[in-house]
Amino acid sequence: MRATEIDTRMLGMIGALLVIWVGFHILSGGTFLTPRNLWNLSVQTASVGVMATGMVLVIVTRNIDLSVGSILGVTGMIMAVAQTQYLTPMLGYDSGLVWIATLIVGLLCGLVIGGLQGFIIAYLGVPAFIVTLGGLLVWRGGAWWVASGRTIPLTDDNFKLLGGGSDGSIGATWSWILAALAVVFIVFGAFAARRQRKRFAFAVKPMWAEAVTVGISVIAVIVATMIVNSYLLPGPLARRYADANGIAVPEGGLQISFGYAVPVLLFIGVGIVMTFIARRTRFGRYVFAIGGNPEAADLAGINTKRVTLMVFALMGMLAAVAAAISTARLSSATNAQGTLDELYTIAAAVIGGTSLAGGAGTIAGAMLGALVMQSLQSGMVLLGMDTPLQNIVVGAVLVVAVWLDTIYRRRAA
Amino acid sequence: MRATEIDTRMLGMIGALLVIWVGFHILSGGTFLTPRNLWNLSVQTASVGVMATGMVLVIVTRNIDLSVGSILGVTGMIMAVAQTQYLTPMLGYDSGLVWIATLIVGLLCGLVIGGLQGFIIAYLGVPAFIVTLGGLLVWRGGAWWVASGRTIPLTDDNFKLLGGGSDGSIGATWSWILAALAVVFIVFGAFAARRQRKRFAFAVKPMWAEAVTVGISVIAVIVATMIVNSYLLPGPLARRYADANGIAVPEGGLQISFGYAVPVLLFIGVGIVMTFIARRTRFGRYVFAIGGNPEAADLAGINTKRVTLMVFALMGMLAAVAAAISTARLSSATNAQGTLDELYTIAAAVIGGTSLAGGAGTIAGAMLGALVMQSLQSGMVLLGMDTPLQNIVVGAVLVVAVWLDTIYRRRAA
Amino acid sequence: MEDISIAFGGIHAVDHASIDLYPGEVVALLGHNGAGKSTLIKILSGAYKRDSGEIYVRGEKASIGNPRDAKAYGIETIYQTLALADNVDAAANLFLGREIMTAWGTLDDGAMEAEARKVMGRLNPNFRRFKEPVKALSGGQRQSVAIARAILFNAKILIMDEPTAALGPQETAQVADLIKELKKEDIGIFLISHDIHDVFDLSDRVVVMKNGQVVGSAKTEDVTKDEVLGMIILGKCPAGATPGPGAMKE
Amino acid sequence: MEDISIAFGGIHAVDHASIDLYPGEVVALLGHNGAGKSTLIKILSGAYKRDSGEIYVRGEKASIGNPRDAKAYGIETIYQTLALADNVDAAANLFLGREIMTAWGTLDDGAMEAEARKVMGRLNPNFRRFKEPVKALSGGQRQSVAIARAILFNAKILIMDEPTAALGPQETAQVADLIKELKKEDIGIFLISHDIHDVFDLSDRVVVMKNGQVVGSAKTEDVTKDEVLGMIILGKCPAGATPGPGAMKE
Amino acid sequence: QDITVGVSWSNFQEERWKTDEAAIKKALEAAGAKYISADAQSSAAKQLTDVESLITQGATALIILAQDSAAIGPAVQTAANNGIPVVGYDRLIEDPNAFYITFDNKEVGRMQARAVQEAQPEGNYAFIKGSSSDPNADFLFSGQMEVLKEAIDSGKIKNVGEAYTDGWLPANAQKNMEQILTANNNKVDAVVASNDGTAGGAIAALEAQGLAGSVPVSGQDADHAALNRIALGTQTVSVWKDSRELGKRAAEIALELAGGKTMSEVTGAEEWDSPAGKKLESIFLKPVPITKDNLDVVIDAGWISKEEVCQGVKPGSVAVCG
Ligand SMILES: Nc1ncnc2c1ncn2[C@@H]1O[C@H](COP(=O)(O)OP(=O)(O)OP(=O)(O)O)[C@@H](O)[C@H]1O
Ligand SMILES: Nc1ncnc2c1ncn2[C@@H]1O[C@H](COP(=O)(O)OP(=O)(O)OP(=O)(O)O)[C@@H](O)[C@H]1O
Ligand SMILES: O[C@@H]1[C@@H](O)[C@H](O)OC[C@H]1O
Ligand SMILES: [Mg+2]
Ligand SMILES: [Mg+2]
Repeated sequence: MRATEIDTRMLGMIGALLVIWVGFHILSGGTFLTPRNLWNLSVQTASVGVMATGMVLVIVTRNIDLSVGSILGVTGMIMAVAQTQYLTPMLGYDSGLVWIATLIVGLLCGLVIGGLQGFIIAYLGVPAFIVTLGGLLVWRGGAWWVASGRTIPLTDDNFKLLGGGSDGSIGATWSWILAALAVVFIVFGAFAARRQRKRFAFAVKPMWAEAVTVGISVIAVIVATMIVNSYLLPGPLARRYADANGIAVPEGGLQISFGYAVPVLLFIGVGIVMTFIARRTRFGRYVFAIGGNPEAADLAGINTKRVTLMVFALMGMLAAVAAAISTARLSSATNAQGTLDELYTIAAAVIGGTSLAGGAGTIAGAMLGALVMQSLQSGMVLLGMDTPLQNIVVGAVLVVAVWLDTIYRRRAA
Repeated sequence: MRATEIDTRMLGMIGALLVIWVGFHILSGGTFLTPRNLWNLSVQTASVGVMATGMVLVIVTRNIDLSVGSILGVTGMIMAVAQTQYLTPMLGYDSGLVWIATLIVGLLCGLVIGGLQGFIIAYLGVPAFIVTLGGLLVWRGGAWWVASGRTIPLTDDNFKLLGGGSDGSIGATWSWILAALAVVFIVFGAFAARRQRKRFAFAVKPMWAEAVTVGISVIAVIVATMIVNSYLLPGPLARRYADANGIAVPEGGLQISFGYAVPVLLFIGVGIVMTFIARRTRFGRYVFAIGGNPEAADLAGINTKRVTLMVFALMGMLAAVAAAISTARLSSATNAQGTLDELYTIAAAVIGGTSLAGGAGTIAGAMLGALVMQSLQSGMVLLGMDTPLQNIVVGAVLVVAVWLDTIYRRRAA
Repeated sequence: MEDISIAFGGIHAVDHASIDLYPGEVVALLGHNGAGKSTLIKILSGAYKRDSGEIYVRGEKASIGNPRDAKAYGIETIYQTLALADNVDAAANLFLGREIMTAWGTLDDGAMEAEARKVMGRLNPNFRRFKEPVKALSGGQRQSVAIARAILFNAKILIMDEPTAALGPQETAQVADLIKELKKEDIGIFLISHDIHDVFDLSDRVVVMKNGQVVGSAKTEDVTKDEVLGMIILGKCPAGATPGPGAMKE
Repeated sequence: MEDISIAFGGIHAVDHASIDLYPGEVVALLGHNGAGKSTLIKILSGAYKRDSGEIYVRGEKASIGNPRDAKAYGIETIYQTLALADNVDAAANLFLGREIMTAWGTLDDGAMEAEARKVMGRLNPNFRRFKEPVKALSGGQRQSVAIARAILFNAKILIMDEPTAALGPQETAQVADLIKELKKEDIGIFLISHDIHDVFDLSDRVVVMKNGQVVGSAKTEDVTKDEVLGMIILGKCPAGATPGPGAMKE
Repeated sequence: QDITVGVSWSNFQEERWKTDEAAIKKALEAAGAKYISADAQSSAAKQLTDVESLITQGATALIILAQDSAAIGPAVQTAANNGIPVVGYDRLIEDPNAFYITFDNKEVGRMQARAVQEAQPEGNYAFIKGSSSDPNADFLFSGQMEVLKEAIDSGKIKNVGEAYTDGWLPANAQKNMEQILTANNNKVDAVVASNDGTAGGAIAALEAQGLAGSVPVSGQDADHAALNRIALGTQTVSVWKDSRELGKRAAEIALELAGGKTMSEVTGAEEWDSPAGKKLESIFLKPVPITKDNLDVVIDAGWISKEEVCQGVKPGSVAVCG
C-alpha cells in the first residue's frame, strides 16, 4: 500500500463517492448507476467544478471568494447580451466566430472583475471576505443592470454546444481517441517522473507499485469512456441525427452514442491545466508558500501582492468559463443565475481537502468534491425528496465530510 | 483631544454616520431627518443589531457564523408554532404568560442550536466556516419543516409588542424616566472609573476632559429621547388610543408621543450586557485572548473549547432574540425570514471595526455598524433607488468602509 | 517522568525517556537541535499527549491530559515559542487564566496592572510598554513577559525552555538570579539551554538527550564541560554519569 | 546606513542611527532587548519602511522599499523570527523566490532537493527530514533551514539576526565556521547576537545600540568584553570606541 | 390636492413586474399623480420596512404586491393607522383594510392544466411547481390538480414526478426535469410547469432528450421568450395575465381611494368572501391562455412584436407568422 504512494485521502473520497452512488442506486430502484444518469451527473458537475479548481488556490492563499456566483451571473449576462445584440448581428447569424468571440468577451470580463477584487485585496489590504462579500452584492446588481432583469435567450448554436445538450457531445469515435491519448499521457508521465528521480539517485517506487497505479488510472479512463459511449441518443434525437446526416435507419434501431459532453471535456481540461499551474509552475509554488506564511513569502522576495491579484483574476476567469457552460446549458442567461453557487463551490473545494487555514489543497480533490456534492443533489431529486430536506442533507454531509477529514489529518500529522 | 481618551475610530464612524444622514436628508428633500424616519430606523436596526453584538465575539475568536440568518428563521418559526399551537391554547388567549413562555422556548432553541454548532467547532475541530455554512442550509431547511413552509401568524398581542409597532412603544413619560436613569449611570460610571485609577496611583485624565466626555454622552441621551418623543401618534391611531384610555380630544388635536420602541430598548439592553461581558468578565477576557493566540490561550490553561462553545451558544441565543423581534414586528413567522441576514450581521460587525483576523472588536462599534448599514438601506429606499443599484451601493460602501478602517489601523499601529 | 514516548507520524520524537526532578533542584536538559527536549517537556506541561509512559508528581501517578491538568499539579512552563496572546497587553498576559477579580466578580484591571508593573520592574527594569499589545514588543521583551508570567503563579515545578535565548546580557543575568532565588523557595526547575556556561552555573544535574533518547544524566559537579559536549554531540556517556538508553554502545 | 529613524505609533524604535559595513567585514550589532537592532536591520532588508535617513550600497544611494529591492542589491537576511513557509518542505523553502526551473519552464523539484541535501548536509549533518513541511521541525532545525536559505543566494551583504540563539553547541560551531568562510569570500556580514563570546570570536567591529540610538562603535580588538558590556548596559562609551548620539553624556 | 401613490413590489425577478410597473406609472402620470416605489427583494421583512418608508415619503395611497400574504399584515395595519388606503395587488391580502385586485391564481393553474390535458389527454404527467417559499406555487398547483383530479383518479393520467423549484430558478427546474426524465426513462408525456421561467428550464431538459415539441408544456406570464417558444412549438401554453390592464386598474383604484372614496364606492367593486371568511372589496381580471392558435391576441394587444414572436419559426407552421 505504502509503496504505491497513493494519496489515501483521495482514495477515501473515491470510496465515499462509490458508497453514495451505490446507495442512491439501490434507493432509486436502479436508476442512479445508469449511463444516462452518470452522463447527466458529469454535465451537471461541470460548472461548479470549474470554479472549485480556482477556489482551491484562493483558499490556499488564506483567502475566500464569496462572489463567484455573482460573477458567474454577470459574465453570463454580458456574454448573452454581447452575443445577441452585438456579435451575431455583426458577424452574421451562422458565423463560426460568434462563439469564440462571445467566450473571449466573457473571459475578459471575468478577468477584469476578479482582477479588480484581487487588486483591492492585495494592494489596498482589505480582507478578501469583505471584498468578495461586497462583490456578491455588486455583481449581482450588475447582472440585473446589464439587461434590466430580462432573460436573454442565446442565438448562437455553436456556443450552445458548450452546454452539452443533445448536440454538444463528441460521439463514440472521438471519445475513444481522447481516451487513447489520455492513456499515453498517463504512461509517459509515470516514466518521466521515474527518470527524473533516478537522475538524482533518489529512491524510486518498486516496479510493481508503479504498474498498479498506472494500471488503475488507465482502467478508470477506459471505464469512463465505455460509460459515456453506452449512453445512446434517445429515439427521436437519433432519428433526427440520422436524417441530418443521411444515415439509413437499420432494423434494430439506431445505436448512436453520446460520448463525452463538451462541458465535461472543458471541465477536465481546466482541471489538468490548473493542476499543472499549482504543481509545476513558480506561480503555483508561490501560491502555496503564501498560504504557509504570507510574511515569510514576502520576505523571501516573492511579490505576494501580485500573486494574490493573479489568483483572484484567475478565479474571475474561471467563473466566466463556468458562466459560459451554464448559460449555454440553459441556452439563455437569466437574472439569478449562479445564486448560491459560491457556497457549493467553496463546499466542493473544502470537501476535496482544501484547508481553510490555508497552505494545503489539491485541484483533483476539489473536482471530486464537486462531483460528490452534485451526486448528492441529483440523487435526492431522483428519490423525489423535498427541497428543504435536500438542503438539510447537503448541509449535514458537508459538516460530516469535513469532520472526517479533520480526523484524518490529525492522525496523519 | 488626546486627553479625552475618546476612541477616534468610533468618532470617525459617528462622523460618517452623520454625513450619510445629512446627505440623505438633502437628497430626499427633507424626509430623512424627521423624528418619524429616525424612529423607524431605530426599530429596523434592532434585529440585525442584536445579532451583530454576538458576531463580534464570534469573529474575535477567529471564527465566523454564517448560519445566524437561518437560526433566526428556524427559531422564529418554532416560537410562532409553539405560541399558536401549544402555548396560547394551554395558557389561554389573554394570558400574560404566553409571551414570556414563547420567548423562553425560542431562546432555549437558539441556545441549543448555537451550542450544537459550537460543540462541533470546538470539540470535533471542524472549521466554523464549514459548520455554519452547513447550518445555513440545515436550519433553513428546518424552518421549512417546522410548518411545511407555511407562514404562521402570531396570536399573542403581548408578544407582538416586542416588534415595536403602534403599541410597542413606551410613551413620553417612561422615555424620560429611562433617559434620566441613563444619565445617572453615565455620571456614576465615570466617577467610579476615576476612583479606580486613583486607587493605584495611575494617571487620570484632566477634569475638563472628563467633563467633556460625560457631557457629550449626556447630551446624546437627551437628544435621542427628544427625537423619539417628538414622533407623535398619527391621527386615527391617536384617536383610537384616546378612546381606549378615555382621554378627551383637545382642540389642537391629540399630541401623544411614541417614545422609545420596545425592540430598541431590547437592542440597547443587549448591547450593554454584551459590552459588560466582553470587557469586565473572565469569559470576555478569554474570548479576546483566544483571538490573539488560540494556542497560547490553551497553554495558559484556558479551556478554549468550552469558551468557543459558549460563544456560539450565545450567538444562537442572540439570533433567537433577533427572531423574536422580527417575528413580532411582522406579527408572523415566514419561511424565508432572516435570509441574507448573516451577511448584514457580519458586515455590521466588520464595519464596526471587528477585525476578521481575530482578537479585536467592540460591541458598540458593531451596533453603530448595524445602524450605518440600515441607514444606507433605508435612505436609498427613501430616494426610490432601483434595488440592483442599492445592492451595488451597499456592496461598495462595505468595501470602502473596511478599506478606510485598514488605513486607519495601519497608521495607528 | 518514566519511560515517556511520543511519535509524530513515524518519527520518534521522544523515545522511552525517563527523567526526575526533586524540589529545590535545577535539572538542565541538553541535546542537539531536534533531540526532543521541547517535546518531552511539552508532555509534562500537558501541551502534547504522550503515546506511552507515566508521569509521577510527588510520588503519585499524575494524569496530565491538557495544560489545565498540569497547572493543577503546580507545573508552570515557559515555552520556547513563548505562547503569549499577541493582542492584549502585558498585564492581561501575565494574569491570563487566573485574573484578579473585584468583590463583584468583575475583572480588576487596575490591580492587575499594578501587580504587573511590580514584577516586570524586577525582571526587566527597562520595560515601559505596559499599555501595548505584546505583539509590538521586541523578541527579548516578549521573553521577559513570558518569564514573568510563569513565576507569578505559585509553581512547584517550573519548566524553562531556552528562557534566555533572546535575552541581552543584563536580562540574562537577571534571569540567572531569579533561578537561584526560586531554588531557595524549594521549587524544582527544568532548564533547557544550549549555553553550556549558564548550565554549569545554574544546574545541579544535567540530562542529555539525543535523537529522542536519554544519553545519560549526571550531577553537574561530577562532569566537565567537555564531557557534556561529548554527550551532546557524540552520545558518549562519561564515567561520572549514569548512562541511559541513548548512550553510545561501545 | 545614515541617520535612519523609524517610529511605531509614538515609540522611536530606531532614532537617527548610522552604521557602515565593508566587504569581508563582520560587524556585530549589540544592545539590550528592545534596543532597536532587529528594527534597524529590517529597514536595510526592506521589511520595514524607514521614516527618514538614507541607505548607501557600494557608495551609491540605494532605494529599498521592499524585500525584493534589498535582494536586488545582494542583501540577504536571516530573520530572528526565521520567516519560513511552514507548509512546504525544506527544499522548497531554500529555493523560495528563485526556484530551479527545467528547460521547459517548469519547477525542477529533483534538482532542488538534491541541492538542498548538499547544503543542509554541510550545515547540520543530523538533518534528515527533507520531505516534511518545516512546521514539523524543531526550533534549531528551522534555524538551520533559514541559515542555509540565506547562504544559498549569492549575497554581497548578509544580515544574521541572532542566528545561533536556538542552536546547539555543535550547530553553533558550524555556523561560526561558516561565517569565517563567507568572510573570505568578501561578503559583508551584520551579526546580531547576545553572546559576547561569539561576538569577540567572529566580529571585526562592534556597534552597540541603546533605546534606538547608537551608543558607539569600535574595532573589536580595541575594546574589552567588559567595556562592551558597559556600553550595552549603561550606554558608556569607552576610550577605544567612536561615540554615537546615544552615548551617555558625562 | 397632491396625490402620491406608493407601490411596494415583492421583487423584480420575473420579467412581468417591469410591465406592471410601467402600466401603473403611465396611469398615474395621466392623472397627474406622483409615483414612488420600493422593491422588497423577496423579503417579507424588508417589505415592511419599505412600506414604512413609502409612508414617510408622503404616500397618500399604497399598492402592495405582497411577498407574503400573512406577513404583510403589520404593513397594512400601519397604513390604516395613518389613514392611508391600500390596494392588494395580484396576490391576496386577507385584510378588509386592503382592496383586492388580481388574476385568480387558481384559475391560472386550471388553465395550464386544461391546455396541457387537451394536447395530451392521458399518460405520464410531470409537475414542475413554483418556489416552495411562495404560497402562490401551491395555489397554482391546487388549480392544476382540480382539473386533472378526475383523470388521475380514473388512472388515465399518472403523476410520475413533482418538484418545487427553488426560487423559481430556471436552472433548478432544468435539473429537476432531467432527474424526472431519468427516473422514468424518458416516459413522460406531458409537463405542467407553473410559469414561463420554469417552463424554459424544463424545455431545455426535454430538448436534450429530443423530446421538446412532442411533449406539451405549460407556463404563465407570457414572457417574450415563452411566446416565441409557443410559435416554435416547444411550449404549449402560457397563461397571459395582461399586467398592463392589472396595473392600470390598480392605479385607478388607488387614485379613487386617495380621492376620498370608500372601498365599496370604487367603480366595479364587488364584495367577495376570502378563503378565511373575510369580506373583501375586490375586482378580478380574466387571464387568457395563449396557445399557437391565438398568438394574434398578444400581438394585436401590442404586448409583443410579431418579429419577436416569429423569430426562427419555419414559414407556414404557425398562422400568425405566415
Ligand atoms: N508538531 C510536530 N509534528 C511533527 N514533528 C515534530 C513536531 N514537533 C517536533 N517534531 C519533531 O520532533 C523532533 C524533536 O523536536 P523538539 O522540538 O523536541 O527538539 P528540541 O530538542 O527542542 O530541539 P531545539 O533545541 O532545536 O529546540 C524533531 O525532529 C522535530 O522535527
Ligand atoms: N511592529 C512593531 N510595532 C510596534 N512596536 C514595535 C514593532 N517592532 C518593534 N517594536 C518596538 O521597537 C523597539 C525595538 O524593537 P527591536 O525588535 O528592534 O529590538 P531588538 O533590539 O531587536 O531587541 P531583541 O534583542 O529583544 O530582539 C521595541 O521597543 C519594540 O517594542
Ligand atoms: O406571475 C407569477 C406570480 O403570480 C407568482 O407569484 O410568482 C411567479 C410569477 O411568475
Ligand atoms: Mg526546543
Ligand atoms: Mg531582535
